[in-house]
Amino acid sequence: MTHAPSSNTLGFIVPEPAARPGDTPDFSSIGLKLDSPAPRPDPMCPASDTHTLANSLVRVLNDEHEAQGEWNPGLSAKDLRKGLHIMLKTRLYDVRMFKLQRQGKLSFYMKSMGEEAVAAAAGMALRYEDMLFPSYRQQGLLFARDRDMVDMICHCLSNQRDNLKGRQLPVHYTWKEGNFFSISGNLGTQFPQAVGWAMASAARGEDTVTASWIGDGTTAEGDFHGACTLASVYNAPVILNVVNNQWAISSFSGIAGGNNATFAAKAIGYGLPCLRVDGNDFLAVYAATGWAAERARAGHGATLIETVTYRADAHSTSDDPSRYRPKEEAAAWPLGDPIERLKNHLINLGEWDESRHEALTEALTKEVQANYKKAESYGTLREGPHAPVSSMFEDVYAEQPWHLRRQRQDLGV
Amino acid sequence: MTHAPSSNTLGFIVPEPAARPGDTPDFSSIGLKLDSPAPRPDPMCPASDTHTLANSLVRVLNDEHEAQGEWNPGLSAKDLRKGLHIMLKTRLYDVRMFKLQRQGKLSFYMKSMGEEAVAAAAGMALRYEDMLFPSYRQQGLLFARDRDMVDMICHCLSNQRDNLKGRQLPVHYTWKEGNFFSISGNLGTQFPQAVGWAMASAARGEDTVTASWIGDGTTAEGDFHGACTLASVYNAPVILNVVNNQWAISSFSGIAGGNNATFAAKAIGYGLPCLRVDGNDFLAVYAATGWAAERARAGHGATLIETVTYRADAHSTSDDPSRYRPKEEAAAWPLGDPIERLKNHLINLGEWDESRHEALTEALTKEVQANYKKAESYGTLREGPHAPVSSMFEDVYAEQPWHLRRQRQDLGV
Amino acid sequence: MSDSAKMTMIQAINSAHDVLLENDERVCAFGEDAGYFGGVFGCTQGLQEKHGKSRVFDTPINEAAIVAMAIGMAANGMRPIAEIQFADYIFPGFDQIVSELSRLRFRTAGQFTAPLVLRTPCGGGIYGGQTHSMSPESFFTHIPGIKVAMPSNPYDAKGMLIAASESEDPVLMFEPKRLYNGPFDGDPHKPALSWSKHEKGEVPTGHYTVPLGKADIVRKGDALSVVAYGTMVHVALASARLAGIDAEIIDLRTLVPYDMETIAKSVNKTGRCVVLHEAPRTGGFGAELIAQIQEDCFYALEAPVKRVTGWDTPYPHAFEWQYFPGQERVTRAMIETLEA
Amino acid sequence: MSDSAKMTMIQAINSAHDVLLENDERVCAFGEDAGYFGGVFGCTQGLQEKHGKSRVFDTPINEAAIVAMAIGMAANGMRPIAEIQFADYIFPGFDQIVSELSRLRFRTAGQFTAPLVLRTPCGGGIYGGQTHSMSPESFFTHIPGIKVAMPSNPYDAKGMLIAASESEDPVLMFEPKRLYNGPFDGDPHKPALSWSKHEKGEVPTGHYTVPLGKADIVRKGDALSVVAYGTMVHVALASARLAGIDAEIIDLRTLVPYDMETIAKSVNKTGRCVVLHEAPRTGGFGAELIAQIQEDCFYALEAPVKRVTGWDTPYPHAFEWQYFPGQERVTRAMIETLEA
Ligand SMILES: Cc1ncc(C[n+]2csc(CCOP(=O)(O)OP(=O)(O)O)c2C)c(N)n1
Ligand SMILES: Cc1ncc(C[n+]2csc(CCOP(=O)(O)OP(=O)(O)O)c2C)c(N)n1
Ligand SMILES: [Mg+2]
Ligand SMILES: [Mg+2]
Repeated sequence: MTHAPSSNTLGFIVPEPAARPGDTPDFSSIGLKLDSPAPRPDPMCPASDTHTLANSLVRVLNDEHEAQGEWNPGLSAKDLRKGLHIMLKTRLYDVRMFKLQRQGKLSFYMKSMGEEAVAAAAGMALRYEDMLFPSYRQQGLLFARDRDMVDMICHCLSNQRDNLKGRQLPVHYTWKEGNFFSISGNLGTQFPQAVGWAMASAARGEDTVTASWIGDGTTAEGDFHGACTLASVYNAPVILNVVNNQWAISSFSGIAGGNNATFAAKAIGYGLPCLRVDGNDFLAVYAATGWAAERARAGHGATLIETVTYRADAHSTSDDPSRYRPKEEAAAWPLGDPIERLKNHLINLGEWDESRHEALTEALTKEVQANYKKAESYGTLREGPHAPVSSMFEDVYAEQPWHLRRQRQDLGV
Repeated sequence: MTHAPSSNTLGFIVPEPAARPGDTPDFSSIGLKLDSPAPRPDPMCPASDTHTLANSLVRVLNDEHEAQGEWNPGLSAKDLRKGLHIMLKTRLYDVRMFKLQRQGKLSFYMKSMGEEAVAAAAGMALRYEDMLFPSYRQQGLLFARDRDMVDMICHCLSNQRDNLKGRQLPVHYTWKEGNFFSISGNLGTQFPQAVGWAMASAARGEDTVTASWIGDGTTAEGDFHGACTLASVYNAPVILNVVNNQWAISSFSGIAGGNNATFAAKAIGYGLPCLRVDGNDFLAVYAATGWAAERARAGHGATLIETVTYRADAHSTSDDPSRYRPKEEAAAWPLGDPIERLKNHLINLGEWDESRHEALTEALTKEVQANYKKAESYGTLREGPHAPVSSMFEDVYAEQPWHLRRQRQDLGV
Repeated sequence: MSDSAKMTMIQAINSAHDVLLENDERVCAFGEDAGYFGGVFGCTQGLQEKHGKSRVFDTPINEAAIVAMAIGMAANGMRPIAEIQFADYIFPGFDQIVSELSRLRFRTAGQFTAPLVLRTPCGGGIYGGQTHSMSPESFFTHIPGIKVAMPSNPYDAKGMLIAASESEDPVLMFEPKRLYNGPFDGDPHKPALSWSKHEKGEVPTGHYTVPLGKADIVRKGDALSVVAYGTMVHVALASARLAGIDAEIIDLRTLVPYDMETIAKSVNKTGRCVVLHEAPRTGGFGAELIAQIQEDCFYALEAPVKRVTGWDTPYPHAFEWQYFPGQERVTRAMIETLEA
Repeated sequence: MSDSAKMTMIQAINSAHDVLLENDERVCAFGEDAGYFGGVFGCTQGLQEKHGKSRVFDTPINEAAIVAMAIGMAANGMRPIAEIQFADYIFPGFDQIVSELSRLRFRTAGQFTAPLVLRTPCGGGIYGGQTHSMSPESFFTHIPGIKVAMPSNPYDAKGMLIAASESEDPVLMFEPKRLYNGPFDGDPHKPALSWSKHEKGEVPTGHYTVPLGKADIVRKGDALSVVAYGTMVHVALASARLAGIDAEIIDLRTLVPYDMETIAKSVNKTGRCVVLHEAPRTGGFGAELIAQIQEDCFYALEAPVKRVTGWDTPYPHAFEWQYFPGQERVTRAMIETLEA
């Protein structure tokens, strides 16, 4: 994928995606080698043994929906169905919440449509004690850890049951009991923090692992570099995931440098091992996460994982992707849809069928609806009730200093 | 060089240099492959063709002081003598200035002893119109461009002839006429600025090249990553030099990640070409700089060059290296001394001899002394004269706003 | 005389870019999503298509690199206008601003300069939560070497942006995003107003400037002075009108260097003053204004100068209107100052 | 009662680390050159050898990563004390401080907190030029959620550092490097003084705390109040003594939250006040103090509150003593305030 820039005229280059609105989607340039499956090195191997994987793709599910190759984690049908369940729940939850935002019930929402496998599979491959530092597009981790959906919605509604007391934008979950850190609106900041967390775990001799996720666009931030440097230098037990869903907001991965090298290849300069994974292949993400976790848990340090996927819907409720990319691009994405692929795999195995799928879809749709109704009974952003207004002055410091007390009094609360 | 960390106990690792004060110097771990000379790819090659060079070493001068191999730039004896002259001048200037700081004439000083080839060779390989964004250890660039030494010393003395009006620490030169940008005390900040400068040159269709230098320790800063990202994305005509002199202040290159990958290897993740160069080999640095300049000038974008060298003296006049590394380390450095090597090469060629060398040394020593005397006649930091005190309130803005005028009046100047 | 048209603040900013790009080939504009898409608020929409990809383009998501690239370009003869997508995200670029941009002219004794504009939407009122609502201007007013501005309407926004780009100094322009599509007087329950009915929504289509460093007295009055900028100008106007207070309201427009002459003249006349901003109180720019006002107008002051500001907390999503210093608090402060 | 010894400020800070590392296994200390070498000023010297490499260690040169690592560690139960080599170099970490460290408790409703200390040498007086002389405290006093402190002597430095590390809040501690080896009263021509002859150079060797948020009246007086912190405390003391002014001098010690009670009591008594800092004037912390003083003590004030500060320029290498707000300027401001 690395190549000499084609221009030899002067002037700088501003990379352009292969297709803009009106064009035919074209993924020929993104360098997916689907035919030659990546080998699976020993998880304790030297980092350099993984570096050829930077330009290949870890896959388990082939185009015939069969699980194959060295990376096949050999999950039970039960676990496969659980994965499907989590992904489908994520999607249906997203669909509903997005709609509710359109109806004015939430101020804002972000879906993870098309990339549900990234969070669902990692969530299942990690232990519950493992610490998660996600970005705003891994809500699937919460479902993988069975977080109460009503609590999640209450957060998104900023109502009186919101465990963040109305302080955060929707989708910016925090859930300490679930070992799920606070999602920041600031891109990339959590990546080096995750390394610090992992170092503290290691210092205590715990064998827990910390995992963090950022997007392709966010790899350009300085904090990405800081995280990789810390992780490499201190050999921290952390999994650094780059979710390459091809787009930032309106800018494609080439604006982050993705035309000139894979995101996985960034590991090489830190001497970190890397895996580049079919992010729409639940089994591949599961296997890669497991590989990195096993390595980290054994004291062999960090791994950088690039999950190659596609953001199939808008960036957020504030976005209109049809203004910068072809509408048909999602359908043309060569790695398919993660839910369809796992579903077809289960059907292939004789462990699932269309009617069960329909029934599950219906049940989950109802579950989401019922949970929303329940959550709404605790209030909404516009109507309340919220946490008491005076709570706005709390938790700035452990104890309220005089100036905040004065300000609270000034507001009369 | 990339390897799996050897520990498999828990706890994080804090890398240690091979030798501390009292130990025998040991450079066996730094992975210098001196025997297998690096091949020279075509300067217009795909970036990936250079990536194996990340783990080798571009050398021209062998241990017998012969110029050999594909990278030999074939310089004339005159140019070789010029190179030697620049390096020797740099060293003797440094020695004298350091001493003067010890005598209280300057507030601060930084030498580039042991790594003079880095700046001297690059300075000669680039065109005068090419723009330089150096760090504080490339004073050789100024000599390569024949800057008036009296002006340089006047700056270091902050006297009335200081072209920076006493505003900057010694060594933090600026010299616009020489296409030499302002040296910042803040590490790494100039690296992405250099890319912006290069983009502006390119936008105007100029074929000038911009070059910047940072240290091994500084590669850890976010700005390093920003610079590489910009340079890659926009295909900017810039040469990004990492001067790996093995040490930051008291921390060795391993604290910047240098134990796990070479600094040249960082290019791979950006899809940039890289060269890893024997930084004490004048001819190798010259050739590598020329390669990158030719590539950039032709519109093929940026190159990352790691020059492997050794900081043979203290970090600055505020530092005492014997507290953190063996005193004998410089002498044990496997790549020798850049001046000695070029000198011996010239002697080998029959173009130089010991007595000419001695004469040059003496002449330059006198030149430095005479220049210092002359510079001192314009004042010193402690005694003055300086720029007028009122100049302190100038150049904050293009025009002095009311509040600075008031402040100036308040000071009575 | 040039033609004029009704413009929103977004359109006015867009038009300023357009005029600048048209008139001066050194001008270029960039930022995250600022190229093909034209910015998440549309401030650069259509400009890439019109002026070309090397003039208006997308950047990687790295605010430090954006500022640094702009510095390098500006030092090398260009006139970059860089957009930081939200003011809340300017901080990765803070070091480049404090340590580099602001000092380049000084530390090089004028050999190198970086005449560039950084513009960024700031402020609350759109339920953006704590990461899309900040008013961080005060962090920048303490940096010698940069100018800091915040327009409150389309006319000023365009004129000030052109002035900023033509200035030899680096200028940081904060754009109150709540004003982008219409004036906002602090009452979230009223239907949104439109710039088309506001006199400052009438904007010349061509080139003009609104000078940096000059405040604008947007309402004459004798009872007390109100110093405000950005959204708070509109809140002040509405509060004074509704409460029937004879306030003189000063739209500061430029924070560094601020127009102390206009402020002092007003305060010396009225003897009373209230200072407003949306940013948190402690260490906010209001403190600077008050420190200078009490120094320069001490003997004219009949009451302490009050500040009405955001609270010393992050901007809380659910308590947007309890956080925002709205009409009720502004009116109360004016009355207390009058009665003190 | 614990023993005490003569200590410089460096030794006192070192001793605070030592006590903390000894008492609490959650404490660790790191920074650029802070491990094996013990810091460029020696504040952590000998501690790696004594407490081990996983407790006291070197970091890569990336201030953002240093802060972020500290946040992650603190959130995960440790008590990091991170050194930023010079306050001038804290800005690459500014985003992690503003956007992350300061808000973690708030945005998680207390689920996660980051009780950590960032400490960094600040201020001029050592010919460090513009990049080793800054007093950037005011950038941080505008950040809700962090405490900001600046001790002026060894006793306070140790006691405050221990208090900071034991606090549940993140604390940013600025250490005036000009005070590291001895008190400095603003007169560069006098031979350097030593802490060993200063009463605050007598420091308990064991554990004790100096509470954050409490100012110290270092000199009682009735004619006017002087509010200062860091090096300026010593300049104020010398100026008052030499000019024979009956000044009450307050060493603020903690800037956020500042001890307004002590300040107001003093100003209400004296009716006159001067505020000092080494940082540039515009938007400096003095502005905050004055804004609050004039609000709380308006009717007691007999003269405007003056500021004596650094100028609104970078710290110029050759004009160290023209920049530094020394005795002459401080004395003049006191006299003008007395005569106003
Ligand atoms: C520091 C910072 N800069 C800019 C933004 C605005 N922003 C929010 S999401 C986004 C795009 C992120 O793209 P990517 O990293 O690919 O993640 P994805 O949304 O695709 O999951 C941008 C620019 C931000 N939140 N924080
Ligand atoms: C942002 C920043 N952080 C820290 C410092 C302090 N500092 C000055 S030089 C230096 C070491 C730099 O090492 P390296 O990059 O290897 O360059 P070298 O001195 O070896 O040429 C440090 C930490 C600084 N100047 N700027
Ligand atoms: Mg993305
Ligand atoms: Mg070095």
